[in-house]
Amino acid sequence: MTGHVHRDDFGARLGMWLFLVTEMVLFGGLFIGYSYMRYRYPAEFHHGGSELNATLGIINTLVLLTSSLTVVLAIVAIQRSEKKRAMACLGATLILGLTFLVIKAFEWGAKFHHGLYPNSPHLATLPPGEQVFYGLYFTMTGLHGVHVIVGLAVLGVMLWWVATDRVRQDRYVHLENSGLYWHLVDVIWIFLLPLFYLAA
Amino acid sequence: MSEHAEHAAEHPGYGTFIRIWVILLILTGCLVGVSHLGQTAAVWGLLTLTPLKAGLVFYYFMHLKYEGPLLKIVVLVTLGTLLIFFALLFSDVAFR
Amino acid sequence: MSTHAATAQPSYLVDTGTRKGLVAWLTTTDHKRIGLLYLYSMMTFFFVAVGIGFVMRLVQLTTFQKLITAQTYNALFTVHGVIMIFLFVVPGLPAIFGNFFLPILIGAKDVSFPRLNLASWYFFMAGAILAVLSLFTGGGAPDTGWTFYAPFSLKTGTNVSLAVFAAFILGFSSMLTGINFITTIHRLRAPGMQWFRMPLMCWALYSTAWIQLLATPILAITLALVILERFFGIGIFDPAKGGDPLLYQHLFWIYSHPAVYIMILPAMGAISEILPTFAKRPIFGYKAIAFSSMSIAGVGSLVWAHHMFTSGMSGTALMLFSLLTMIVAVPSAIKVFNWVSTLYKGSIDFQPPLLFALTFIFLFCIGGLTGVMQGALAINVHIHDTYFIVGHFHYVMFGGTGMALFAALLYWFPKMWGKMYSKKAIYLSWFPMFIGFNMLYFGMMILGMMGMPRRYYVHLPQFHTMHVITTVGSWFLILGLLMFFGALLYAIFKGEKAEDNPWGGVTLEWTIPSPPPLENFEEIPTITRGPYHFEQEGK
Amino acid sequence: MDWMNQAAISAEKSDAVFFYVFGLSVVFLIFITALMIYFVVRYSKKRNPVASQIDGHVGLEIVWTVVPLVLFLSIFYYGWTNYEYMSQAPRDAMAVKVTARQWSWSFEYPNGKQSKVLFAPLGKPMKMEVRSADVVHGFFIPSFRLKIDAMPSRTNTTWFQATKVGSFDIQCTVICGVDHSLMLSKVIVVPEEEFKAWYFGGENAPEPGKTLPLPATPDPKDLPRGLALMTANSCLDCHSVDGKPMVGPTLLGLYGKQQQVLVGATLKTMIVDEAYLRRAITNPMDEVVRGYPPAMPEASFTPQELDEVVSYIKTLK
Ligand code: HEA
Ligand code: HEA
Ligand code: HEC
Ligand code: CUA
Ligand SMILES: [Cu+2]
Repeated sequence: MTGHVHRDDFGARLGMWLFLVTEMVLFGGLFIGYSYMRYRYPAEFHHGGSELNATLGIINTLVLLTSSLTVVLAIVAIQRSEKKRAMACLGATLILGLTFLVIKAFEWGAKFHHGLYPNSPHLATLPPGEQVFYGLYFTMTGLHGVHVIVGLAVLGVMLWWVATDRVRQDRYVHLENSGLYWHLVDVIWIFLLPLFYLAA
Repeated sequence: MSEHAEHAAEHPGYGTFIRIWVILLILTGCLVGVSHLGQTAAVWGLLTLTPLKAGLVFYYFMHLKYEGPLLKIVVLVTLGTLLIFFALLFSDVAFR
Repeated sequence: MSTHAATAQPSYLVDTGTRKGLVAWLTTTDHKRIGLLYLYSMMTFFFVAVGIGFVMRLVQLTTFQKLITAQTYNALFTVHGVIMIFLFVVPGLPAIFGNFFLPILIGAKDVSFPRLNLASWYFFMAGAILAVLSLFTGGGAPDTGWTFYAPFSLKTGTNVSLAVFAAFILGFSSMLTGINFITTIHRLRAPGMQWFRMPLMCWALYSTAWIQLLATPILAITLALVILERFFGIGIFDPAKGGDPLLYQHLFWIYSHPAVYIMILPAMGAISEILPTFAKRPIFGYKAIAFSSMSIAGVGSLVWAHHMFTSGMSGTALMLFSLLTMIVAVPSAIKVFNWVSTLYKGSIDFQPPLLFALTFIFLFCIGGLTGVMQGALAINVHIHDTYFIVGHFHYVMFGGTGMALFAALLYWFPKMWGKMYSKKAIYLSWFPMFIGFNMLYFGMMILGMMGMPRRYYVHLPQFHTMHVITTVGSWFLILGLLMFFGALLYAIFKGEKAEDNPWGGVTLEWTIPSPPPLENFEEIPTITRGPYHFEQEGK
Repeated sequence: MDWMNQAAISAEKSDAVFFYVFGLSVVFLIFITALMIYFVVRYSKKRNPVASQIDGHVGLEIVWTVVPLVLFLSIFYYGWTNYEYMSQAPRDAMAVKVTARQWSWSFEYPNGKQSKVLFAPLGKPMKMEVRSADVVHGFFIPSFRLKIDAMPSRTNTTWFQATKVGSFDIQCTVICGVDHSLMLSKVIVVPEEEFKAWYFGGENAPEPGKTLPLPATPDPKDLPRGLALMTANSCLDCHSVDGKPMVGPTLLGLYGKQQQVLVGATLKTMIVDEAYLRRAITNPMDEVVRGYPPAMPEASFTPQELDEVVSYIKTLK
């Protein structure tokens, strides 16, 4: 692009926040749907929640919270021009994110193993409320999982940019924006934990 | 940019964020604990502790604390809108 | 005044970079060129949908023996609705005139994120192409109506999934545009351009952009759920699995009602630009209009369930939503009265854009007033899902947004292409258009009162006379339309050269050459007063 | 039939609100339009070369905020109260179960009687308990200004009290598939005694409404035997004998025609002869006409009846 456009870091952050607005509303729609259904089927949701593996959910919460911390520390490091440390922090985030996905995969795998997946014959025998519970569970954790994958890809690029000095002390708004995205993914999980895993 | 300079002046350090992280972990512990105390406690825990955690992430990790009013308003407007959607939807569901 | 800038820089229509011709257009990040890209692509889709509208009218000429099968008819109105809504009126004014004029009106060189802007157009095109593909692949064109009500949309064998996915992508395009506009207005206003010195079009676009951000994601998630439901049977809307079709309707309308304000607000903004220019005086009650845009955006998000009055919602919800519907009509009323008062004691220069702006006010009032009828519960139970609704929304969408789009096109045409059209031809096209319009859509409202349901392939004999009248009306309308676009197309190629400021406007776009140069302003202007400040003539 | 026919109390309630809003609307529309035209003429460039630079007038703006607000609220209130009346069935109303399915209506009365058209006594409240067996439909009686959606897995209710004897259309208002526009029925309003005679009259009681001056269902005895059989077996719910498209192919001109049918998954072209017709009626799923759903139920005709039906279809040229 033409070089005349001066840099507007605040504008970039504002744009990112506006994008996050759309993400919040996107998940907000699902949360509204969740409350609607939970209101209709309190007992079934209670029972469905007790079938989920709360321990895995809690561990994953800790993993994501920690990964959020490492991102924000990476930004501090960049602000102080500590490149090595920033890269270490970002690397840690990537590993934690992957850990989250692996745990998630085990969890879903176990459900599939028990014949619990959308459209499964076993699911069809459950009471309607529980079918809805699992429908929402797979949709919401699945969509969240997609966001984690996207976030990891973006942070991977950031790691590369830090290594090649495209992100540096006087120019780190990209890293900051990617961090914002990652934190939002974390916040969504903060809500998913009590809604599904601790629902019982 | 001038705003950037102001912003840079008050960059918080590592310590702040680690402290927030510890608080978040503790809150998660509380949430799990509370959820074992029965249905009402669990719901109240959900309604209070979860927004508190989310708020901390927004306020510190996402640097809202250090931004001007505009971004704060943006977030509040969004949450407000969602809340209103929710309330109006329940004017149907809850009175059926 | 007209010559000093013109020599300095070539117009945006001339390729200046290394890329030439079509490639230069398809990779451009110039907001003006992107505006034109939207205009041309939208025109194309739009005429397809108009053609479909025409065929639908022909079908209603006969009672039984028909040209096409019932299945085809159902596909036709669905495609007509989807194209008109998602490819035409929702992106319409913001994508075309918002892109072209927003930066100019606030004294900026471009929008905040020019590349994102181009990406939005590609999203738009991708969505459009998918929508077209959905007609010919899978089980054939969707037959659910543009509302995709579950569980019918989950069960039908037609290609609902792809059509819905197309709408999903189009939603993204719309959100990205919204993000861009908000950031631009916050960050790139010229020095001295305070909030209350912005032209009203900017206020309209600003409030529209907020609706786009806060409502569109709900549509995205709803449509995503429909797709998941069709492929994986997750059961949230499917009553057989414990889901609830009413939840679908709620979620759908949470977006789709605000979407009607996405359609009308920029139209109202354009009208608020046009009236002062031709009345040669400031708009009456600037702040009231600006605030009413914002309050339409706000309250407009709270009335969605008036589309569901007969669906069996709770009595409380019925009452609440009917009440809120009435309240949202107030800011529209304020605008109408302010516009009319803007003519008072002006010095009115009657030109084609003004004619279309006044036509807008008239038709929008009819559309709005019938909207209020629909909002009253006792009337709604009769006219819901009848041709009355069809009449209402054509009045607001075509008579409102469509006419405003025409007015805006006529108003800014000389600026965009640097050419002037034949005013006589435009006046001439107005008559068949106006007469045809009212015959067609007022006829539909009478049909609705008589009890003719919408989306009907065959109709009962008692409705036949009115159906014939409306069909004839559609012929007049289309005749007028062809004349109108014929005149404009002719002008683009063969028109006389236009002056920089043919109407004597005072907002910033009239201070730069026609067509504008690549970066709009040689020097970013400094603003010292409100937008509609006319010099006292003859002083 | 006059279309503003008010045939129930609910119609009067709805129309009252309508005329109130309509009146207001006409007044405002004329006022605004007249004002626009007057200003354009009076303050044209010729008549008024110098514009007055007026920015606004707070007092006026308050007036045209408050006046419409008050009027709108009155519309809301009137519409709501009348609706409350229209939607709250009195206790003594007779509850009829209305079932919508693709693409027909059926009605079941408290004593278990069933019908395809809705019979209603004059001047007595009738409560409709509307439900759907498949997708969303809309239960609409224009002459009563009454509408309620038929939703799967829930029951919606509405009620009416007819004020006129006669036959009134029922239409489906929510798009529900190909034959949405043919999902029609009727309400037949008769004097109470006539209704009672049918309602309490056991299985063979004559259907009410015969006395009405309307094209009521013709007496089977007057029909060709084949047609009468087809009517009785509800073939005509899905097939027309006059070329009108419905769920199934029309039977007009069928005999002797070339028809493309799907046998299993293979497409074959066949000439419609007698054997074809017999197969199509006795084993409808074996050969499915192209472009139609495999939706036809098997009929239970005696061989003799089948002959009658087939020979009747052959006469439909
Ligand atoms: C551009 C789009 C647009 C706009 C601006 C509007 C504007 C309004 N609409 Fe409309 N509407 C649609 C597009 C739009 N609508 C569409 C597409 C549908 C059908 C969707 C589908 O089912 O497919 C629909 C359907 C629809 C319904 C549902 C009908 C049904 O299915 O049962 C309702 C019900 O309340 C409604 C109401 C209103 C109201 C109250 C307004 C108000 O905002 C109007 C306000 C304006 C005025 C009131 C006029 C000016 C005021 C005055 C002159 C003041 C003086 C007047 C008085 C004091 C009376 N609309
Ligand atoms: C803006 C939206 C829009 C427009 C312009 C139109 C235009 C037309 N519509 Fe529209 N119509 C809808 C939106 C629109 N429609 C929607 C949303 C539905 C509901 C679908 C559903 O039920 O799911 C519907 C349904 C609908 C039905 C009801 C079908 C049914 O229920 O059975 C019918 C019936 O005849 C009809 C007819 C027509 C006709 C004859 C035209 C036109 O042919 C009339 C002529 C109009 C024009 C010729 C052009 C107007 C020009 C402009 C607005 C600007 C162009 C400028 C540029 C591109 C720069 N339409
Ligand atoms: C539920 C709707 C339905 C009913 C009731 C019904 N049919 Fe059909 N009929 C269909 C459909 C759909 C087809 C086309 C698909 C097929 O061939 O199975 C069809 C096909 C036919 C055909 C072949 C038509 C052709 O074009 O080749 C004949 C003959 C026929 N039906 C006769 C009857 C008779 C006689 C009855 C009454 C006993 C009857 N149908 C009842 C739905 C119905
Ligand atoms: Cu049933 Cu439309
Ligand atoms: Cu609406």
